[in-house]
Amino acid sequence: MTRHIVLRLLRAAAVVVLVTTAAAALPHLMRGSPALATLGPNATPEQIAAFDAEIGLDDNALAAAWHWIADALHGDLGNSLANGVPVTTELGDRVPVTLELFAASQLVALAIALPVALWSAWRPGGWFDRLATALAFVWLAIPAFVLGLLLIYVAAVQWRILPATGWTPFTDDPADNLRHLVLPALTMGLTEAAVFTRTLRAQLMDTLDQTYIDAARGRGLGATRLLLRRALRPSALPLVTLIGIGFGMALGGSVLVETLFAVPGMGGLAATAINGRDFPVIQAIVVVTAVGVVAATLAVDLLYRRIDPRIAHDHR
Amino acid sequence: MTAVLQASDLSVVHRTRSGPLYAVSDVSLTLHRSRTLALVGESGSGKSSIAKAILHLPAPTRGTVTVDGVDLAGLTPRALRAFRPRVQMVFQDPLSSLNPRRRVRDIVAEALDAHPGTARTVDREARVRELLDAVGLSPDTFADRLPAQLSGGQAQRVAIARALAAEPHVLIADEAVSALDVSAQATVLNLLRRLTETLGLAGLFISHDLGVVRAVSDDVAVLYLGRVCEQGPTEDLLAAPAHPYTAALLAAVPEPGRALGDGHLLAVDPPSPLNPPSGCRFRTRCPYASAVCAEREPAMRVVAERRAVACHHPLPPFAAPATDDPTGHRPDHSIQHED
Amino acid sequence: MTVTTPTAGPGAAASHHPTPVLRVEALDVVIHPAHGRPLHVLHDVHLHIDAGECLGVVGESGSGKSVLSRTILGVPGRGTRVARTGRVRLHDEDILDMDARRRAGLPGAEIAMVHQDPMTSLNPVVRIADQVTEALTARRRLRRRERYRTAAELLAAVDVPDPEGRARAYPHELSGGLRQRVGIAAALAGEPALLLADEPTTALDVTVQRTVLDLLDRHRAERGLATLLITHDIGLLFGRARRIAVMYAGHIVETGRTEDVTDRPAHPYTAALLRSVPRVTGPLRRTLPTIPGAPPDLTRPRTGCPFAPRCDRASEQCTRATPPVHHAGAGHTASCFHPLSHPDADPQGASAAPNPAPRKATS
Amino acid sequence: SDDAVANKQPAPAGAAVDGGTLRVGLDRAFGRLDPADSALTSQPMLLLANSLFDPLMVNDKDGQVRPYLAKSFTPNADASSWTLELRDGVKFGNGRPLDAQAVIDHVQRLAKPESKCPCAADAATIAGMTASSPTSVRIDLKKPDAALPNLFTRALGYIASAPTDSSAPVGSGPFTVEQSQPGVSVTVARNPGYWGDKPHVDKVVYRVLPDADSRYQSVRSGDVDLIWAETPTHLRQSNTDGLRTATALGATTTTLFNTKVAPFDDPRVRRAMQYTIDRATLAKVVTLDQGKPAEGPLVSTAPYRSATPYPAPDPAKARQLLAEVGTPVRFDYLIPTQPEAQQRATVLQQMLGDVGIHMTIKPLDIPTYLSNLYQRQFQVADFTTSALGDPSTGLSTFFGTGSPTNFPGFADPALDTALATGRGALDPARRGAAYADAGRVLVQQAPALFLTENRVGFIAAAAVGGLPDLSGRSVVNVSPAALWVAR
Amino acid sequence: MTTADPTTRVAPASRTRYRIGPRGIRLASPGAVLAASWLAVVVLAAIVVPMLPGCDPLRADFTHPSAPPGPGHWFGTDDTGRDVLVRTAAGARASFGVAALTVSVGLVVGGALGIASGWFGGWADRVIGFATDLLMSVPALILVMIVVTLRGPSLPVIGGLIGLFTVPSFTRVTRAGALSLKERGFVQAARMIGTAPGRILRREILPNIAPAALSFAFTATTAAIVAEGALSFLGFGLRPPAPSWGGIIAQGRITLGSAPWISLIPAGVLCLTVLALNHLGESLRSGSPKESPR
Ligand SMILES: Nc1ncnc2c1ncn2[C@@H]1O[C@H](COP(=O)(O)OP(=O)(O)OP(=O)(O)O)[C@@H](O)[C@H]1O
Ligand SMILES: Nc1ncnc2c1ncn2[C@@H]1O[C@H](COP(=O)(O)OP(=O)(O)OP(=O)(O)O)[C@@H](O)[C@H]1O
Ligand SMILES: [Mg+2]
Ligand SMILES: [Mg+2]
Repeated sequence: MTRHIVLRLLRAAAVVVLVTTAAAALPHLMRGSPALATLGPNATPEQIAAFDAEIGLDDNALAAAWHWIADALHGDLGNSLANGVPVTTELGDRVPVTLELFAASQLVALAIALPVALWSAWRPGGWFDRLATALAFVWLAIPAFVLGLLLIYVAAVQWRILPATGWTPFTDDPADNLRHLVLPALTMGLTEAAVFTRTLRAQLMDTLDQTYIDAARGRGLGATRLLLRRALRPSALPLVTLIGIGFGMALGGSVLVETLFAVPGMGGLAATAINGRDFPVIQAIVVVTAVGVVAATLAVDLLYRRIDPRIAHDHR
Repeated sequence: MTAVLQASDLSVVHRTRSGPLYAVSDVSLTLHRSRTLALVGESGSGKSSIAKAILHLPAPTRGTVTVDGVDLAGLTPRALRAFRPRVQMVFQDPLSSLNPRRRVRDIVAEALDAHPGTARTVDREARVRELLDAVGLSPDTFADRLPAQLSGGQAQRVAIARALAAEPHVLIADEAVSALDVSAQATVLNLLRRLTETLGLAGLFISHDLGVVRAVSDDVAVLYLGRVCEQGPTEDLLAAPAHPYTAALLAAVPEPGRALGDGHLLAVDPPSPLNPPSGCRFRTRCPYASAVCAEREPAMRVVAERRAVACHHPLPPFAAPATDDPTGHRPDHSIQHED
Repeated sequence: MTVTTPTAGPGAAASHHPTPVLRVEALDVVIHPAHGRPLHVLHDVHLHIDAGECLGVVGESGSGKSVLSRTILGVPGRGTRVARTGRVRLHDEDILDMDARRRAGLPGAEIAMVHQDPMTSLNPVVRIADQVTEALTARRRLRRRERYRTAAELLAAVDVPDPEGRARAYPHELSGGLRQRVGIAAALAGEPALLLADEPTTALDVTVQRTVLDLLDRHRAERGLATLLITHDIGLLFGRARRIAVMYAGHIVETGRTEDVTDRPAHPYTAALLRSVPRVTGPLRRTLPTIPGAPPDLTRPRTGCPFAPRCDRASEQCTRATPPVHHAGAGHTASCFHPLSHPDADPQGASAAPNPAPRKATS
Repeated sequence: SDDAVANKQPAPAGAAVDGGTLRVGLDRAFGRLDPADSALTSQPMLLLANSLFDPLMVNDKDGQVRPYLAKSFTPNADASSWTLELRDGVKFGNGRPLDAQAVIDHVQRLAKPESKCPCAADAATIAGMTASSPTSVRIDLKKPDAALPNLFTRALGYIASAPTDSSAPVGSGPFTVEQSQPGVSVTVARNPGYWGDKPHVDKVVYRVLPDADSRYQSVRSGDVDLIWAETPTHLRQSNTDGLRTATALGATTTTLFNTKVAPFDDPRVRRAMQYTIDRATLAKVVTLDQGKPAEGPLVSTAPYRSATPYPAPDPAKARQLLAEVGTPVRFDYLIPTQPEAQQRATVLQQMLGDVGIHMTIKPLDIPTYLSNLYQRQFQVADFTTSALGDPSTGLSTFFGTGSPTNFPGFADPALDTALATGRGALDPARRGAAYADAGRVLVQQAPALFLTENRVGFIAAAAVGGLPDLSGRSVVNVSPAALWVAR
Repeated sequence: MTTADPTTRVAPASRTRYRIGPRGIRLASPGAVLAASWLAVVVLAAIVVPMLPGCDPLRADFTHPSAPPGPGHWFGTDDTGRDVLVRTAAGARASFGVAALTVSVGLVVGGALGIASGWFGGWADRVIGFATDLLMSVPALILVMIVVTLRGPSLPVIGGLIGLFTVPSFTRVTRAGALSLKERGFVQAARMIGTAPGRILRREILPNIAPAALSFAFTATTAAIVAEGALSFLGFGLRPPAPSWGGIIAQGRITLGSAPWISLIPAGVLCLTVLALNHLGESLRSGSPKESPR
């Protein structure tokens, strides 16, 4: 068990180191001169050299990565090229926004997916199941960017009930924060709801076909208790994985939704940084996301053991 | 009697997360032409592991397997592939052992197609018909069917035909009938029996069902936690088991018109193979276990003609000489357990 | 067709209680699966079980044993529609057209089931205590401590060592034999009157099988449980079931006291079944008698005796007309035009059709 | 077509309202709030810059450069030395006086390479600065420059007091920073010690909304009061959506040739393309009639502009020129990834294709595009600029021999002479004549094609008042202090 | 790019899930027929329409910008007067091009890795597992955006990269298949007969893994189309003169209020295509008879 966790941690660390190295190599990938593009045609050779040093272009990628990691361990992720703000400050501002958005979207997705999947799987082939499956299918076919557009158009422009863009931090004005949260969270959540529903339904169908469900029914357990207490937990693993990986990826932000709704989260930062070749910020985002995914994977792994005691048993 | 296959001191160790699992320990078997040896034991006793070790799929952790005098371990991968047809196996689950996407004809002909250019491939179609006939399936009806269109007994017969197509010298059947209904089981058992006799195959028949074993095998080896605990000709062994475990197995077999025997076990379940008991592995369930059983592992001992047993306290009439038990303790075989 | 019931069978009445715990009359079940054609799975099934009695039902795979027990329990398979006719009486009350709420209250309380595979019939992520007490918690809330205490008692009653510890365990931490005991404890928890045991030992080793069956016997005797013991291994019923019903393709083709049926089978199918079982005792048969052909396709409608196509005694009428009931002895009947006769058969059963000349020689 | 786009002008009925918050949607992220950062003093961001800093000089209604923070800016006879008079008593937000020394410090700070200010090149034309009195600075130039005040309308002119540590410089503007999250938003509040008129609103919140459409939807749905806009569709649609606009012809779209590479080193090829392109169609299709065809290098509202006879489309002439050249013309057309640029390129592609010129569109993201442009790694490029509103700086930056931003690599002695004359002449008539000469050369030699003048500016909610009429201006420069919100 | 992914499961319950019957996909269901017809129409249009005379997707009719759907321009024209129908058909080319490349990369690389990892186990499995871990921990969309800005957008870059990020999913699907097949009797039987590994792969493994992999390929196709659309929408996708659906939708959205057909028609086509692909993938997975008629 501990051995297993230690091995997982080592593997996770290796992943992070490799991703960091790859991220450090990014400036080397660029065509033309990053320095010229940023500094303009009047830049002096000294300015260019200083710039190259700042983004690690003067070194090979390995050495740059090493320096980056060494600095990162001291809590220094460098400064943004765009505004000179320390990247850590920038991330500190953005991560909470992105996490709030992620949490809200997952709530939306789960609030839809759980009841729908449970009802669908309980009576497979019934009218509700067929309707829900068909809807999920159609829903799944609507990309987030189309959905977001429509939501803005309908809710913000036509009905004017919700703001189209922008963000108010929760600490400033909770009510306004919620108003700004609704549309982006719906866009993300509704798209995921379809995926969640399908995943959970498929797994529930599997579970409900198991003898132990029949056995519990044979002991008089009613449908609600059967579904919630007996079937949901063994069916939860794929969903937990989805949410877990989603959480890790969420640290990188949803570029699309955040751009569309001008949410000042990590995704918006990523888009701006990429557009502006703000390499220190890009690198930090990539690495932070990788760390997030790796950590989420570990957490999911541990959660698995709580959900399904057999797994813990196998690895003991 | 000619020995076709000789397995010596086979040991199989599975690596698990909880440490090495000794599935098979020092098992030696000899298979003879036209004779069938049955391997009997509880679930998890290592029956399938022995079969796989013999087939070198993969090779055993220790021990050697020689077929027709050739040591399989000494063969190059290519030579091993060419040699493989000599030993064939039929699996427990008839349906999952047939590729659901291929027709019966192609499944049976696989051995012919896999080694093109050898003598076997003379006339594919004729050979397929011949094989299907041999297992009692009408070629016209069955050659073009897919596995999903076969019943369990038919599928098992197709699997046997596929094995026969390789012209094996040894045929292993791993629980080949335990998934079948009695009527289909009888058909397959008859078929196996007939084939070993008419084709002169050496058979290894793996089963947990003593009734079935009696119907097909000439000899029996009883396996307990990866070790052979008793061996002998089927009829003799079933008539007078020497090992308490064999006796318990036999006593537990329910049969119409037969009162259940009084053989009983101390513990219901076998111990974990990850952590087998010291000395005699059976002692935790053995009603006759004594101090010596915990200390020393009983060696395989010949107790009668072609009968061997590994027990410190074999049942009468095979009771061990007193020297075998340094404590001088005689287990009381007459104790009756009230269950 | 009528199968002997205590009231219908002359001379049988005295040996039974006036109202059996379970009485199944003329039960027909047709399954309409989500895809594919409907299957006529049970045909005109009659049986009854008294309190404290064990009825063995034996038949090959697909003969409808599980459907029978599911129908009685009232838990049909998901995703299929099931059409039933006939009557299933529990203590003289028809549970097929009982009001749905009351019907839903029966499983676990009045009727309980032990499943075939202890590995799959326990929920891997739920502690033993919670599963064992399901029959109780389905009806009223039990506090955690109470649950564990009750569970430990129930487990102790089925000889599980260290019941308190096992109550906290998860199924995978138990061996196969223990798991099946847990299954039995869970079935007994609601103190049912009727226990349905659907192949309770098929997945177990013979040594374990014996102890589990002994346990069932003990509880049947102690609690006066009516038990339906389903198996495909006829030998297993010997000495355990008082009476046997032999099923073939959804029909009960023969029923009677266990010794009568095994010693003097009247139906050719029963006889063939008994012959093809390989035995550890008795004369050594190197070639086992077999039954040619395969069981019928349940999706196809058919007339006459279902076994006729495979039967070596079949005559032409067997495929056309429903076979009559042959009384082979006290409470021993078979549905057959050409039953096997035995010299010591009960003369009272001789009223049935005489043995015709066999069409083929018996193998 | 000018009438069609008349600025919907003022204002909510009644007088200016004081108080409240103005919410503005900016089109790009701001970096440091430092005039040295080119992003802050780009045209769309001047609204933000103006809240924190006061420019010394400003482009006024008629396009003329007039003093704003400065009291006066006067040249000597040959424009080689200028005297800047400052207002008395102006203080930075941090309380330090905005005096002559502060101006000198500011210019010197921006001239240093560390400032990374593109204005460093401008600053380099200054030979020396002396504070002749606390409110007076003398600026000596290396070369006479009659257009020097122009340089003080943007970065160099936004006098800021830079602290010694790394925190942001402080200006003397009507507002001071209250809260800032770079790349997201900045809130500014009234500067109590402001020297000028008190701003109407208490606060301005600037939000970064880079996506043009989101930005437009935001003003439409009332999330913000004012946005920067340059998308023709939005400008046109705003009329029907009950929004108001304040725009100027602030951007010229051009096509730059790399005159150093074949076949564009041949003026005939360039002229052939000049004859091919139908600017009226471009204006109609791409700018949706919101802009107008360019009639020469200078924007129509630019000072000293005299109409240049720009050739009318004549495909026959173009074919003839191409026939003279002989070799078929195929090239890559470098464009930045903005929808309008792509649309423009597609239209050009079709027009050029009709006379047998094969053009491949090569869209690049902006940094790569700029880097290619700077390194002259292109054949022909799409280029949009707001600098052509000012003749002196605009023309010499882009076409003067040896200028680092002379992307075409164009070198023409006649042009240089005309530009030098214009730059050195304080007399408006002489200056006008010189720039007319320059214009003629540029049209003749065609190192670049001038396509359309586009409308850029602000779209505002109906409640916003105080938006000036920008239609006569060549640079969009609005102070937030003048705006109010009726709520 | 969270493609609905086949998550590791504990119970071996899905062993017989993905299989197609003897006669391939059962196209009997009207839904599947409809889906297949729709795809056929779109693919045909993508191939044929841009080649028809007068159907140059880049050719603008400057006199009719933003014309609503009607005769002449069935789906209307965009803001430069280009025919929306023709452009949608041309956009299908780009979108399908990306999807095809994505799925090829995913299927070939992921399939090979998955089979190798499942079949060989041990070190191969661990190394491949690590590599997929690595890929999965990288924020895919962000990385594609970065590479696109650094290397420029092109079909190989975008398709290849999206494909790269579908590799782990394909690996997982095929690995699970190979792992369970390895233990299946018929594969063991083939090894026992001495069948050469290549032949086992061809005859026994691939045909049985293919349905699952192909079914997932449909999902991956839709994911690729949507991902490319999102990239285009953000300005990091394929660019003119070869716009993809995402690009066309993004371009038309500024006129959503005044000329909604410019983005809504391609958006509708995109949604329908994704729907059709999903449906076919699903039929492939579930429309097939179970292996054993129990
Ligand atoms: N691949 C494996 N990895 C780890 N342990 C294994 C593996 N295969 C078998 N074992 C273990 O080895 C022991 C012997 O297994 P084997 O399959 O040989 O038993 P068996 O006698 O064939 O049982 P059964 O009657 O259930 O088929 C068991 O404890 C089993 O759990
Ligand atoms: N839910 C269902 N859908 C379709 N067919 C079913 C269903 N349940 C049972 N059947 C069919 O009904 C017949 C009887 O099934 P049943 O499970 O009762 O057989 P059984 O006697 O219990 O067999 P076994 O010994 O294999 O358990 C079989 O042919 C089976 O395929
Ligand atoms: Mg086995
Ligand atoms: Mg059953």
